[in-house]
Amino acid sequence: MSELDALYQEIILDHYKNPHHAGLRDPFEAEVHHVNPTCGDEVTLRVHVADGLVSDVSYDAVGCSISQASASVMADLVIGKPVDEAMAIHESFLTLMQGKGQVEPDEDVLEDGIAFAGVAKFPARVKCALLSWMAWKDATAQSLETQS
Amino acid sequence: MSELDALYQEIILDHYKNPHHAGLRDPFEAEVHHVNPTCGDEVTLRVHVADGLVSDVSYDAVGCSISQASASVMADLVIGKPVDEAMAIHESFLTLMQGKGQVEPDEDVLEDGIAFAGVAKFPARVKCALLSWMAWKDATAQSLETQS
Amino acid sequence: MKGLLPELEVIRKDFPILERTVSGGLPLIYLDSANTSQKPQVVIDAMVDHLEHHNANIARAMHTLGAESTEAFEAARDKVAAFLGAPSRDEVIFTKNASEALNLIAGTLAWKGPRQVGEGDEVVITEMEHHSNIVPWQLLTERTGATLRWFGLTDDGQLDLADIDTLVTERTKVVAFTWVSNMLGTINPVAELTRRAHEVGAIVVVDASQAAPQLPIDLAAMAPEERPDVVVFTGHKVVGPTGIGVLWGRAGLLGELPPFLGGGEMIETVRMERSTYAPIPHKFEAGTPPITEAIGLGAAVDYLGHLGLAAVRDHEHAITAYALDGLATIPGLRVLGPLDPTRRGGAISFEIDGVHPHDVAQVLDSRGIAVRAGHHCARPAHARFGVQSSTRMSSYLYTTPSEIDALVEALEYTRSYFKLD
Amino acid sequence: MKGLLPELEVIRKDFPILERTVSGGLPLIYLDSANTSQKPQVVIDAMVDHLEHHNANIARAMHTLGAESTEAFEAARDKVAAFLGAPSRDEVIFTKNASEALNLIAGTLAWKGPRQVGEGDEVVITEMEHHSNIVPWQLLTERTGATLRWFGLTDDGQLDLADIDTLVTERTKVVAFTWVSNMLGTINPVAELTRRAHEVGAIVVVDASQAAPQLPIDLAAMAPEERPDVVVFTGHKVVGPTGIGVLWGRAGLLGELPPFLGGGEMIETVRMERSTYAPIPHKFEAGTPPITEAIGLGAAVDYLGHLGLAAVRDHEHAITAYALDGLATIPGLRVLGPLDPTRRGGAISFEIDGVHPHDVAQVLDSRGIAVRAGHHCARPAHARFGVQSSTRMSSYLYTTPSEIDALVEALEYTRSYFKLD
Ligand SMILES: Cc1ncc(COP(=O)(O)O)c(C=O)c1O
Ligand SMILES: Cc1ncc(COP(=O)(O)O)c(C=O)c1O
Repeated sequence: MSELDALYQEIILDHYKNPHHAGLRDPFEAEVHHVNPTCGDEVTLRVHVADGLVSDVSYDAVGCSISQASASVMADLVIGKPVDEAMAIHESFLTLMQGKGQVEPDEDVLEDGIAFAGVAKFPARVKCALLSWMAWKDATAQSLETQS
Repeated sequence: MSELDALYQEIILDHYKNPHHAGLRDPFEAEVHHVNPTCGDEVTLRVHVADGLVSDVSYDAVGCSISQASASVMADLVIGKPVDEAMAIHESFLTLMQGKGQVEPDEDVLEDGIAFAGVAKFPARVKCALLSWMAWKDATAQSLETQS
Repeated sequence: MKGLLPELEVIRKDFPILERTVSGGLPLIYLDSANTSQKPQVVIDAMVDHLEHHNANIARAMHTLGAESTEAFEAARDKVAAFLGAPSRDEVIFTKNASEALNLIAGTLAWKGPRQVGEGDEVVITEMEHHSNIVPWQLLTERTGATLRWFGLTDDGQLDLADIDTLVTERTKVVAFTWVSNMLGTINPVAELTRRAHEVGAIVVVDASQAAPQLPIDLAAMAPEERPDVVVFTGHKVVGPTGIGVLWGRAGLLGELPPFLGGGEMIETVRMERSTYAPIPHKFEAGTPPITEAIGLGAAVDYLGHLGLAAVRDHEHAITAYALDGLATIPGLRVLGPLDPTRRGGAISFEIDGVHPHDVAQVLDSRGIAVRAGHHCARPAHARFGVQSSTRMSSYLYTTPSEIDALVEALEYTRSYFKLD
Repeated sequence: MKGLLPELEVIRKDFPILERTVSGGLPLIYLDSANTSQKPQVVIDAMVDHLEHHNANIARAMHTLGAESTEAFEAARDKVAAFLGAPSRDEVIFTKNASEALNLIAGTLAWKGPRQVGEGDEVVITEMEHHSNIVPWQLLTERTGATLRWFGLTDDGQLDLADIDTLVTERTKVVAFTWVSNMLGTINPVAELTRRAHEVGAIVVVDASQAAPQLPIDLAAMAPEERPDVVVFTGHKVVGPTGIGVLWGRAGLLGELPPFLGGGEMIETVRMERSTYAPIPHKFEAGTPPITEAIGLGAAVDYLGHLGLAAVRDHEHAITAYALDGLATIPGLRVLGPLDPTRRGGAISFEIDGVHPHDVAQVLDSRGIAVRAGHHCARPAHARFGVQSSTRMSSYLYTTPSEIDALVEALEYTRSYFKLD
């Protein structure tokens, strides 16, 4: 497989064309707006936490295939999970992205997220893949603060 | 003659040890203070112009042999001369200094000043040689303004 | 093709990086010159020669190396002055880049002096500026209570001068605009805008970061009322090194401005209580300047002067025209900015329906083609055209028609890669 | 001689300029390293390799060259962070020199924010500062109505700390001082001064321009109350290139400061009405940074790290001790500054009765020896010792004892040249 094909896995292009959980929804405790200053990609993202669970993640994102697909996969992975477990998934995705292509992804944890393994070899695209994940972490932290 | 000896001509060292016209005197129309920011050399200089003549130039200077000797030679050359002629001598000294060692000095005009021909080959020292001349020009221009 | 630089293949040999391959052996096709230009060997050699044989601090040093270094540094100032046709070489100030040069002006206008900007005053910029010609003016106006206003853009990417008389008024203290847009390619009417600004007593600051690489500039030849008060550009876009920029300013204006950065070299005398400052250019060059970089820039403008800026401009026009024709063949491709190649610079931003600019740039990169994707530090201009980002190709004096062919072919491939047909 | 760097002759081979001859064939004896240091081949090669093979703009570029360039630039930041033992690599800001770094702090303190300096506030500096650590504070205090105060000096060239409790009070917002004096060689008590300043809530700015080349620095290892808030140094004095300086600042403080220069790279989002800014380090790096220069600096601090800063310091001590002994043999020579070699840096300023420093430097230059004459950008310290200017010799890691012998001999010759015996 060429590096390009490794980057643009079918799974990524599918999520890009049909993003899951897109759009902004109520209820939510925190809404954040993150941008990638290099290219201007943006995401507005809301998190609803209830009873220690990530009950909902909704978002409105403008950006490239990698950043859009990443938001979709992220929402799939964390919605309905206990906050702790979702944070662990975030950690695991971050490790994959910062691994310069040397980290083996764990499909049991990352599911469709393993398709991003090829992105780690393109330093300029790592930020794209992480944009919505960082926004989610930020919003979740804020949600927890609101509640305490 | 070595370049060093060409720089430190006997005439220069004599003027350095026994500067002519040194000290600040009355009367004067203008007093200026010039510094060489690179090295901190300073000169305070007064000019008295009367009847179109440079009647007196007096100064208080701190600096290297070149800058001290130059002040002494300058005072010798311009005191008692018509302002126009003194300005022409100034021009001629300036041309010598900026000539990178390619300009032949005119002894009839510059008298002891020709000893500075060697300085023109040392770009860093040209500023030393010009310090008091520039101060004199400035003060003379101010004197003339005061009178008009 | 008419207008290309003669002996283009020989010129290309001057640029060592063009021998490079990328993406597993493909030749490099560098179409990102509006971002930064590549460097000819002669610029690199000038820097190396300085570092290996003449390195010393300038002005302050009294020894042989110091004299050599100072002479080389000041000779670079002369070369830059000649490159701009500057009325006086002392009006050429070395900064670290164009951004610092713009901040130097905007920053000093905040402080006491005959030009101080304050409440009730207005600064006028345009919607097509690079962030480096927006943010300094936002900081100035926010901090002083002045008002920031701007020219909008027409649909074909020109400045909308319809409101000029309501925008530029006696309240206007500064009019700042780019000579050539780094996103749209638009060439702005410098003489006309400057004349109008001068009528109301405003100072005119022109960002020539994209003009200096590709247009002949002759400040001394301009009518004084049409000559800007400040012109800035950046070394790395004119085949020179990073770490160096240029501010040319009218001596009278520079004399009126208070100091920008304080420190060594910019002083006359320092006492603990108070200091006095050196005349220009040194007044605005605090600390050890970018010496090696100035020397590299001197070699760079010499190199451009040797080719001839008029010839470089013609080359850019020819390549740009050829590229516009090629891009027009791609389905769903829209160019942002003027379409007449003779009235624009060599940066061409575009979007392709259905593929995000990042993804375009990525596919091109896999074919060895370097372009830029994003907002190119011109987010407001993108917003004006309703887009988040774009892909930009930018040619320079070393660009060949066959590189443009490769770009067009790669864009076709991109569309098919993303299954757009 | 004890303490010299092992294999000094091999080290000298790393510096191409040391092969040079001057003044008609004499070997160069470079004793002006406190002014600027010479560059090893590995630094020059790193810059050339970048220019010939990887040149591209950083961050903004999405292509292979852009990725390589960005990686090399950010790796340089990591290297500098390691060199300083910085608690976080994001606290390392690249500037154009030490002077800009000091102006960055002084300049931003003038504007709205939790640290803003205003009337009634005081800034404390010292009488031994380089002009670059005086003038920025004069500008800040003059412009904001704050008051500038300073530590005086003792006769043996130490800071006079007797008044510390009347100088550093609750009114004090900033205490700024040099770690090592570039004129007197004095090493100042950073920990003690910082602790006291922190007790009153002041921020501490340390000018490490002369310390970084010759002392091991480990910020993370300092006790937080003794760790300065800001430490700056300049690339060209640590065997790196011109055009680059470093500001390390505590993240918390840098977060509180408003932006310095506005433009590309330092933004988060730009709208015409208003912009938001990127987090550090980018917040303070407007425009295209000195990319090649950062890469050269990275190679430079790697080179120093490889020699070991402790070994460099020991070398400097050994050479300085030897030089002080040699200078003591010259009739009429007076050293300005501390005489204990283990408690000072390697810059030795002196005067010789009856010969002006310029004339000393000139005669030395005719013998191939490069020293500095003048006020070394420390005019107030000269005034304190009642002198207009001085001659300064400054050694570095490539200086040999026999070069010091040559200096001493040339000083004797100078005295006889001016007929002082
Ligand atoms: C103690 C000290 N501070 C600041 C500076 C200024 O460094 P730069 O000129 O590189 O800004 C120097 C050197 O000139 C110095 O010795
Ligand atoms: C039009 C324009 N202005 C200003 C700049 C800023 O130049 P620099 O990043 O070198 O400061 C650029 C390039 O980035 C530009 O294209």
